[in-house]
Amino acid sequence: MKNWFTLLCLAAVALAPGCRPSRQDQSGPPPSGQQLTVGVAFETLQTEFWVAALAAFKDELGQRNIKMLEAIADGDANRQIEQVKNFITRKVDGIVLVPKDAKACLPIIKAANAANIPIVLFNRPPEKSDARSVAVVADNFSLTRETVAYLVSAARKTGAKHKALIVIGDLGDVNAIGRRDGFDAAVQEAGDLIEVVARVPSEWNQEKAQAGVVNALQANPDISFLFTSSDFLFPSIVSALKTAGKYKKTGEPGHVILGGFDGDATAYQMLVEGYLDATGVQDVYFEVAASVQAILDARAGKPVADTIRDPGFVIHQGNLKEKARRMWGAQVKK
Amino acid sequence: MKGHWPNALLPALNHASLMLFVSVLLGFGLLSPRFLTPDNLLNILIQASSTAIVAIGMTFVLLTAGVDLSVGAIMFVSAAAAGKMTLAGVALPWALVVMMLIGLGCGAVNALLITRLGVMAFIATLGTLYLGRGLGLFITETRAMNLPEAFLWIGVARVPILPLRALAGGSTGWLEVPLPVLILAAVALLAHVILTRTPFGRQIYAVGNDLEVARKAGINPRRILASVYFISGACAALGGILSLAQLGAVSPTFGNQREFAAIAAAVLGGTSLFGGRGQVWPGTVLGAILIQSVENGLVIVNADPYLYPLVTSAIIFLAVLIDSLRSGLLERLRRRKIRVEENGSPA
Amino acid sequence: MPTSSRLIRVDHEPRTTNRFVRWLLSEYLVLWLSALYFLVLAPFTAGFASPENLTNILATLLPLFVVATGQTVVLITGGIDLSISSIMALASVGGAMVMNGDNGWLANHPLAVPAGVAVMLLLGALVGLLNGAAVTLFRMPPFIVTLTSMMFFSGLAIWLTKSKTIYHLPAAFNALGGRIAIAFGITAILGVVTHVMLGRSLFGRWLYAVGQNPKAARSSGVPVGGVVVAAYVASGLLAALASALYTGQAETGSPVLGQRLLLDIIGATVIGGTSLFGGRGKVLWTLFGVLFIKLIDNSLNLLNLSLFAITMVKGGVILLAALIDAVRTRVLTGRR
Amino acid sequence: MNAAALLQFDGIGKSFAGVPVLREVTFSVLPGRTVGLVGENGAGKSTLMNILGGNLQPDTGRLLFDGRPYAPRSPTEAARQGIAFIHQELNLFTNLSLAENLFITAFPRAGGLPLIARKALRAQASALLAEVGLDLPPDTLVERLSAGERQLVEIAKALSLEARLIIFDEPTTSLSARETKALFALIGRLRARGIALIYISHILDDVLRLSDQIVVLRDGELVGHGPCAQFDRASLIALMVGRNLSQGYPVRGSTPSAEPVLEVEALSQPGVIREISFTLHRGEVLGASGLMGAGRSELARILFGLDPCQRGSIRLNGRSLARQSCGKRIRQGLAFLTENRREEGLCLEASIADNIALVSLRRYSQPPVGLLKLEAIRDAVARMGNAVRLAARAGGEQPVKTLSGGNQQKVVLAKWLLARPDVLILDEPTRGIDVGAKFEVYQLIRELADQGAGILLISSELEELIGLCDRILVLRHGEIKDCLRRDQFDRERILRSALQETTDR
Repeated sequence: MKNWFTLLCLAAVALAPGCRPSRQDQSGPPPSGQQLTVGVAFETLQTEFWVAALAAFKDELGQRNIKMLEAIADGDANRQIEQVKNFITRKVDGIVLVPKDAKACLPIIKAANAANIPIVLFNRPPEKSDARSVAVVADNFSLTRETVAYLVSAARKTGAKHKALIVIGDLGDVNAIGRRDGFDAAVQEAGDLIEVVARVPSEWNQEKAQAGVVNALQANPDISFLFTSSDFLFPSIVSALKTAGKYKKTGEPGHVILGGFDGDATAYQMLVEGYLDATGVQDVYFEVAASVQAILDARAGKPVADTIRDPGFVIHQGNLKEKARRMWGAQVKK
Repeated sequence: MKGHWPNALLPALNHASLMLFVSVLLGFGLLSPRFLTPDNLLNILIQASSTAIVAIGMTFVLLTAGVDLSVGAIMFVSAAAAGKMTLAGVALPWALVVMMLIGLGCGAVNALLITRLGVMAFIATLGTLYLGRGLGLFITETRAMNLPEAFLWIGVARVPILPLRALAGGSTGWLEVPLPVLILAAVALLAHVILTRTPFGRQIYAVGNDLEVARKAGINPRRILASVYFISGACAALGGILSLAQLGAVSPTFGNQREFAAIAAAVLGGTSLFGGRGQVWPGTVLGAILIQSVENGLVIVNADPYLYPLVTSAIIFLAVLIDSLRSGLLERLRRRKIRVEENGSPA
Repeated sequence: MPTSSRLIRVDHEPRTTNRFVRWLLSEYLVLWLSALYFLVLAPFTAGFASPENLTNILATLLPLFVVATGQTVVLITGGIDLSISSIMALASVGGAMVMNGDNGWLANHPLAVPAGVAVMLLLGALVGLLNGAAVTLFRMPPFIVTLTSMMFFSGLAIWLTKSKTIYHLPAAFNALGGRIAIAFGITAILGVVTHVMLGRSLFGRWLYAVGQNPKAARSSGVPVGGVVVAAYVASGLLAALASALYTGQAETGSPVLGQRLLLDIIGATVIGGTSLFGGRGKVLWTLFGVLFIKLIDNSLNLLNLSLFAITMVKGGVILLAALIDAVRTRVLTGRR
Repeated sequence: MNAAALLQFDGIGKSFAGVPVLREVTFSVLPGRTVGLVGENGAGKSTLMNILGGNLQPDTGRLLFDGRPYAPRSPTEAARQGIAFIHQELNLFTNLSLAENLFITAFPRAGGLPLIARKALRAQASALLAEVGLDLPPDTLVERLSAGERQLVEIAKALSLEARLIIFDEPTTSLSARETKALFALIGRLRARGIALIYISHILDDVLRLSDQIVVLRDGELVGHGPCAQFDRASLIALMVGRNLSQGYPVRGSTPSAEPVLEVEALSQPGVIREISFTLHRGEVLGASGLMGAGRSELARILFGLDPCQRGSIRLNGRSLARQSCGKRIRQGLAFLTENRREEGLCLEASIADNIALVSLRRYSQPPVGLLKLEAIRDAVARMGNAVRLAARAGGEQPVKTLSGGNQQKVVLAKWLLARPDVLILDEPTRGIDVGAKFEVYQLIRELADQGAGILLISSELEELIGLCDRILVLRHGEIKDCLRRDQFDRERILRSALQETTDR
């Protein structure tokens, strides 16, 4: 009991000096300006995609003169809950959330609802529930499916049968699973043409991805069709292909049909150089703009759809020119 | 300790670790004809080289009854710095030199904390683990960096070492060995010689066995302890170089959790976590290779991705189990032997 | 040998100052540090001291404390339990499989919640039992035993769910972790019970004896093996309970629950003052350690720092605490 | 003042926290001569030696080595001067080989390289080993050596450093008779080489036998100093204790009853003991004599359930103990004071109170959850503390590791007395503790026996056995070779049956 007592005492003591200054700060949106504050809580910054997205938010909010608070949960669902609660504590005017996963965010949304703060789930949909939120999402499953479908069509043109390899992401990550399922769906339709001979779990880790691909190529030197659940793994995959001497441009003999997801700078480069056949691009700028708009609308009391779909798009040699400007990877490059 | 079965069992157990190793190789070999091909075995070596070198450094630390949790972070920091430099146009050799220096620097920090400021190794290196990761993230701006071709060259380069007649593989009529494997071999050899043939090496064992006695005997424990953390830091950096050479990119997860892989490899090789017992060759090196073989084999036989952690952990557990049984048995036998000359001091 | 000289010095040292030094330097140091940290930061950190935030801190502190308590018990025996995070994941998944409203074995059954919790605890105890058995029967190093079981059981958890997180848990269950009052109640009771267990029970004394000198303990009739196994089982149980709280908080059974908590937990325990070499440790200390870590985490988030800064500051603070501890022990031994 | 002196202590004084532990100690050590240094624990011997070894610096007075002032700041410095210590607990690296232990700081190098010249190492090592008469390959790991052999390695180490003064601190405590004999022979050879020796021991007979000069310390003061001939056992003890313990062993109150308390029948464990049978009666002190390694401690460990046993029966108060854990046996009334209190007897970090209470905790715990009656425990501990005349602060909060050997042993005794055993097995209860404490231990043993407990006393000091026991068993090679009643006691006969060839300590 003593220990709890001490703890509570500590809290009590702390309150006195603590509150005053924090008040001051919370009147932070000064009386003069209508400047709003939006809290942006990301689950991770481990890949360029998220970095780009965060940057996009900075620009978007900056242009609209909205103050931005950021918090990165570093992959910890419970820490994320804490962080968003912090936002709420600081009376932000809107919350953008990249949840650790689709369901863990429910209590967060409820908390936001309770505090009557509009909350947008960025890029990852919440589970259906009575919690009110706006989700801006690119559908991993269908976009991957589209992308792979394009790769399959490319494979058809070669006229030969293909042995396929998929690099799977972290088995604990819903996106990875969504993309894996999208891939499976697409290749099953082409069962006659594509045989999946290797599934490499990368745990979103370059080293494992690289080793895995090398080993897979070792086991099946005739692999001619490769899809990675995220473009950020390309560097290691490319080096693996190089070691096996199978890194060839499209159309060259021995070319391995390459596909990815995200549309990052590496992928853009590879497209330009003609090594990459296609990648599924999430339209970050669309998603960001939509998110911010959704928050403003909600504050203005306008009706907002509970799900805003980012159609995304498959970018490939064919449509590179016209799509490049909407490919975030291409923008980052510049 | 009933009857005589221990005496019968001991020889078996003595080579059990090796037998396990062989049986893993054979097992995968049976499952897939491609596993035991020279190319694939070479592959395993290349892929194991990085972890093996880090684990060698770790062995030095473990021998002194310490631990270095910061190796993964060290890999990350040094790699990140090197990446930035090469992207900024610095020549590869210089980048590599800087990596090694950073490795030594981190080792120095650990050494300082542990030997001068008297912080427990576990906590000290836990702290530097966080510091290192944070610093790395800062340098990389938490995004992946793609490195110039030059790095990959280290990974793929093959060095002809001896002319060969009938041996397979060498197209040029020379037996060629991939550079990473060569580096691993060199490091392993060097470490082995240091540990077994130099006063410094033997004093490491002495300190690990009993620090107080070592001090009384006139050894300077601080010097020994400090130097093992330097070594570990340098090995981490070198391991970082080899991973980089295979990846050609630095991602924010680079080197993550490598400390566990390294410790596991060392312990698989029979290194005790309580100091004073263990060796780099064959111990640690084989340990690292064993782990890598399993990972490799699982891919080769296209196993269900979900099985990976299960199989890997099971095999590590098995290896350590065997080792413990063996040492337990040795103890019993030794106790009986002693009794005759001396008061049966408790085993 | 300096023993006799030391003896003399100790004997003639006035006891009170010795006591005083101990009390000031050891027992409550970390608590004071936490308080200091809090008071210093509160003025500069928006909302750090706001009631809501303090409740947040408390809410996230509770489960961490529960699992850290288990870790403390194991550390006292001179072992270490790295498998706690995987136990949490496995229990979370297992419990959710039983309870969830969609395809749970006891979906919407009145007994779903008790059964689910029972399953979670059972899983925790089971893993703990395996750890303990391996450590005592085969005399394997705890570090490796629990390291491998960490890999194995977290892998198992992911496999069982095929990576899917499980949701639609009974509201009654979510209340466990979600309703802070309940969570607090559970944790408080646990804390007190473990505290008493360690301080004033037969088992507690045995734990310390085993940690200090297993041989002497054995020859004094302490069932060493049993005690060690019990320690790991206790750790498993507490991890499972923490998992229940977390799962309730997140309202989902997740196969990757607590994956990143491991080092935090051990760090908190050791910063509290529990020795990694056994024989020394207290629930109270662990509470302080956890409080310390949590305060830092929370404040760093509030300060709106970027990830790298957070990571680095965390490392720095851990080192700082360790340094202070090192200095403290030096002072103590110096006084001796 | 002695010009020829190799080492000269000149008015050495030292005090801790204002409490003097050495006062004006002055004596000298001649080359090729042995000085016996005796005194109770805490008399200042260790402090004096720590000063000599450079672990401590004196407050007053000075040291002269070779006529030159000598003030070592560290053990290494002392070693460099040629002063070597052979400690009670040996300072060897068990995971290294003999050779490596000998040269750990001075390996022979191969040419200019930092590599160890293995051949040279082996050669030099075996030369040294030969000098101390240890016939083992230099590659043998130390962990495989017996205590005696390790002792010899230590001495070889001293020789390798060209020591001119060697200090032996309780060297024989863990040696068998044969090994002790070898050691003494070696000491003779060392003297012949002109090496000066300081011999510290509680076994006065050894001191009297080996020394040229004897120095007696009490409470930090030099109370006796002179050629060996001036002293005998009684006078030494009188000087050390400061009072006259003319008749050393306590008088027995009662005579042992005929009622058996411990019955052992045909106890056998291959490779350890064979066909051991005896009966211990209430109030009886049964001695177990024999060389180290005769199987005495093994027998004790088996009786107590620490080691397994294949055949035979053990009955305590008529109830069989077969296949029972130590815990069970303790609850049945068995108690065992192990021979090495540091390793197996005590939790050194823990407090005196916790150590004393450990065995009996069960009795003070209440079901269901086993909460402890702390008050009751505190009282019981205090009671025991007084019973064994423990010289420690009230409350017993202080860690056991800060106590002297004697007091530590008393703590272990108190621990077992608190368990109120019917049978108490004592393995070398007085090893390495000072004379005063010794006699107090004898007292306690006696009292316990008079209260009707049966006692099995294992000891290497015949005096002790003869003084205390009602009967003495003699073991050799794990078998009982002889059993003497009190009226038959006779050193010769005991020794003869203990070893085929007749030797004496």
